[in-house]
Amino acid sequence: MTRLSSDDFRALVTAMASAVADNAERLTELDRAIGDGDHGANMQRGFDAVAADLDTLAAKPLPEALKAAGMKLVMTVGGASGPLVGTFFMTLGKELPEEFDRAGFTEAFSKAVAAVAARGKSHQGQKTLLDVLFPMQAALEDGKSVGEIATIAGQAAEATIPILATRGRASFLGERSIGHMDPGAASVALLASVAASMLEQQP
Amino acid sequence: MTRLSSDDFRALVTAMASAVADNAERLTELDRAIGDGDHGANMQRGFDAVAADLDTLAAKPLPEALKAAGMKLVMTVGGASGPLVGTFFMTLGKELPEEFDRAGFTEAFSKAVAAVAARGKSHQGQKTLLDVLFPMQAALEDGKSVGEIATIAGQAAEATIPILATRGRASFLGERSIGHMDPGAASVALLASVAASMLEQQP
Amino acid sequence: MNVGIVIVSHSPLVAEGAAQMVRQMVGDEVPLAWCGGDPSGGLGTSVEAITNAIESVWSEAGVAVLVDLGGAETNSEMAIEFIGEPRASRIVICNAPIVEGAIMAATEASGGAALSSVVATAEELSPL
Amino acid sequence: MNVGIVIVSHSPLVAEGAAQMVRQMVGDEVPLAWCGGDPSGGLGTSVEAITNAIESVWSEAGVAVLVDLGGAETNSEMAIEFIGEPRASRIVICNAPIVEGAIMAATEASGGAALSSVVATAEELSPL
Ligand SMILES: Nc1ncnc2c1ncn2[C@@H]1O[C@H](COP(=O)(O)OP(=O)(O)O)[C@@H](O)[C@H]1O
Ligand SMILES: Nc1ncnc2c1ncn2[C@@H]1O[C@H](COP(=O)(O)OP(=O)(O)O)[C@@H](O)[C@H]1O
Ligand SMILES: [Mg+2]
Ligand SMILES: [Mg+2]
Ligand SMILES: [Mg+2]
Ligand SMILES: [Mg+2]
Repeated sequence: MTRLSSDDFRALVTAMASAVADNAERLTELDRAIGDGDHGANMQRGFDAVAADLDTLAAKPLPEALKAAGMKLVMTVGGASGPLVGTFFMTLGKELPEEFDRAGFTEAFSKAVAAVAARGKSHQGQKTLLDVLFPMQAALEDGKSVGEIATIAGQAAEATIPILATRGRASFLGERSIGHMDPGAASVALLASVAASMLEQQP
Repeated sequence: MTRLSSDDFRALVTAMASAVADNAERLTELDRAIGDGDHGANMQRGFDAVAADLDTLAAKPLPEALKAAGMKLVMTVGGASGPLVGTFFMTLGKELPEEFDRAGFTEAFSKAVAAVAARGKSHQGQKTLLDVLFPMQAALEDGKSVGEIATIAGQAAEATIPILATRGRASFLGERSIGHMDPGAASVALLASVAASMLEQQP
Repeated sequence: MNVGIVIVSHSPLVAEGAAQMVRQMVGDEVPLAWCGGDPSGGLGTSVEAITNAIESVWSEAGVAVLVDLGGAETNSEMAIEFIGEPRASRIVICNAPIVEGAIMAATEASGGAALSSVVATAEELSPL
Repeated sequence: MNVGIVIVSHSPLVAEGAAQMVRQMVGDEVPLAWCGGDPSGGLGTSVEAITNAIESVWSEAGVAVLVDLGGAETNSEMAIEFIGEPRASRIVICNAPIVEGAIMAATEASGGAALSSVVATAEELSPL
C-alpha cells in the first residue's frame, strides 16, 4: 500500500509547477505552430495558481487535495486544456482512496482518463493530450515501472508529430497539422516525467 | 417634355432632407418596434450629407446629380436602407435622360425599382420599402396623377402593417413583425409625398 | 420572465460588441450577460467569469449560452456542471455562431419563447 | 501572396476582437483588415470603410470578406461594385458566421490556399 504524505504532495506540485514554468516557452512555441500560441502561458498560469494555494491544499487529505488542485486548474488555465487537465486531477481525487495499491491507482487513473475523453468529446488518435494519457494507462495496466511509464509518455508525445489533428484548434489546419508535436501531449509527458522522478526517489 | 432645372433639384433635395429630419424620430420609433431603432437616424444622416453637398450636386446635369446623390446616400446612411435607397437614386440617374416625358420617367422609375429589388435580393410582399415602390410603379404605369401616386404610396406603407416580414431585421421577429408599419416603407412614402407636393406646384 | 442570454467569447471585445448588438435589437426585455478573456485578460475564457455571467442572468425560464471556439464550449460546460442541478438542466449551450446566434436567440427570447425554441432559433441559422 | 481577409461587423468591437483572434491563430501570414460601425460611429456599416479595408489588404490571390447581418452584406456588395473589375471578381463575401468564419478562412489562407478554398472552408462551418 502507498500513501502520499502531505509533504510528498507539496513536493510533487512544486516540482510540476517549476517544470511547467521552465518549459512554458517550449510549450507555447509548439502551440504557435498548430494553435494560438498560448499553451505554455495557460499551463503556467494554472500551475502557478495551484502552487500559490499549496498551504491550503496540502492541509487536505490527498483525494481532497487532488480535487481542489484540479478545480484550481479548471478555473485558472483559460484554454481548452484547462478543463481537460483539471478534470484529470479532479477525477483522480474522486477515485483515489487515501491509501491505495497499484491496482487501485491504475483504476483511478483509467477513470480520470475516461473523464478527460468525455470532457473533450474526443478519443485516442486525434493529436491531443489523450494520445499520451491512453498509452500511460496501458503501461500502468501492463505493470510497467514508473520510469518506463514516463519514457512511454515521452515517446507517445513524440508520436503525435505525424498525426493529423481532428480535435482542438490544430484541427483547423487540416493536413498542415502534420509534422508538429501536440502541445497538450507535450505537457502531459512533462508532468509524467516530473511525477516519475519524484516517485522513483521514494523508498 | 419635362426638364427638372437645377433649382428644382435643389428645392426637391432640400424638401426631402427637411422632411426626413422632421420625421426621423417617427421612423426610428417604427424601427424600434421591429428592428434596431436606427432607421430615422440613418436616413437623416444620409439626406443631411446630400443636402450638405448640394452646391456641387446642383451644378451637375440632372442624371449626374441623381447618381451622385444616390452614391452619397450609399456612403452615408450606414444601415441596410442605405444601399437600397441609394441604388434607387443612382439607377434613376443612370436611366433618366436630361429631358423626359412621362413614359421615359416611368421606364427609368421601373428600372430603379428593379435595381433595388436586385440589390436587396427581395421582392414585393416581404414587408420592406419595395412594398411601396412597386405600387408606385404600377400607379405610374396606370397614368395616375402625381397626387394620386403619393396617396397610393401612403396607403401602401399602411398596408405593410399586417404583413409578416421575411426580409431585413424585422424577419427575425417572425409572427411578431405583424402589426407594425415597416420603417423603410414609411420613408419611401414620405419621400413620395415630398416629391408630389413639389411637382404639383410646377406649371 | 424571459430566457436569459450569455455570450462567451475568447475575446472580451467580441463578447461586448455582440452584447451591444443584441441590446440594440431587443432593448432590456432579455436578461443579457457576456464575458470574454482568460483569467489574466488574454484571449481565452474563464470558468469563473462564465459562472458569474450565467448566475447574473439566471431566469426560471432558463439560459441560452452562445460560445465561439472549443475552449469556450468546454469551459462553459464546466461552469454549468459547477452551477449544478436543478439549474444546470435549464442552461443550454447553443450549437450556433456566437454573434448571429446571440442576436437570433435574444430576438426569440424577447418574445417570451421557451428555452427550447430560443435554442432552436439560434441553431437553425444555416451559416448566415 | 496569401488571400486577404476582411471582417465587416455592425460593431467595431466585434470586428476588432475577431481580428485579434485571427491574428493570434495565424500571426502575420495573412493580410487582414476589419471595420465596423456606421459613418457616425453607431452600430452599422460604412461602404467607404469597407472599401478602404478591402483595398488595404488587396492581394492578387483575392480577398474573402466576412460579414454579420444583412446591412453589412449589402454594403459590402456595394463596396465591391465600387472597387470594380478586374478586382471585384476576386473579392468574395462568405456565407459564413463572422467570427468563426474569419478564423477558419484565415487559417486556410495562411496555408497559401486559393480564394475558392478559403471561402469554402469558411462556408463549410456547420453552425459551429
Ligand atoms: N477536445 C479536446 N480533447 C482533448 N484534448 C484537447 C481538446 N481540445 C484541445 N485539446 C488539447 O489542448 C491543447 C491546447 O491547449 P491550450 O493551448 O491551452 O488551449 P487553446 O486551444 O484553447 O488555446 C491541445 O494541444 C490538445 O492537446
Ligand atoms: N433585403 C432588403 N430588401 C429590401 N428592403 C430591405 C431589405 N433589408 C432591409 N430593408 C429595408 O430597410 C429598412 C431598415 O433600414 P435601416 O433601419 O436603416 O437599416 P438596418 O436594418 O440595417 O438597421 C427596413 O424597414 C426595410 O424596408
Ligand atoms: Mg492554445
Ligand atoms: Mg487559447
Ligand atoms: Mg434599423
Ligand atoms: Mg441598423
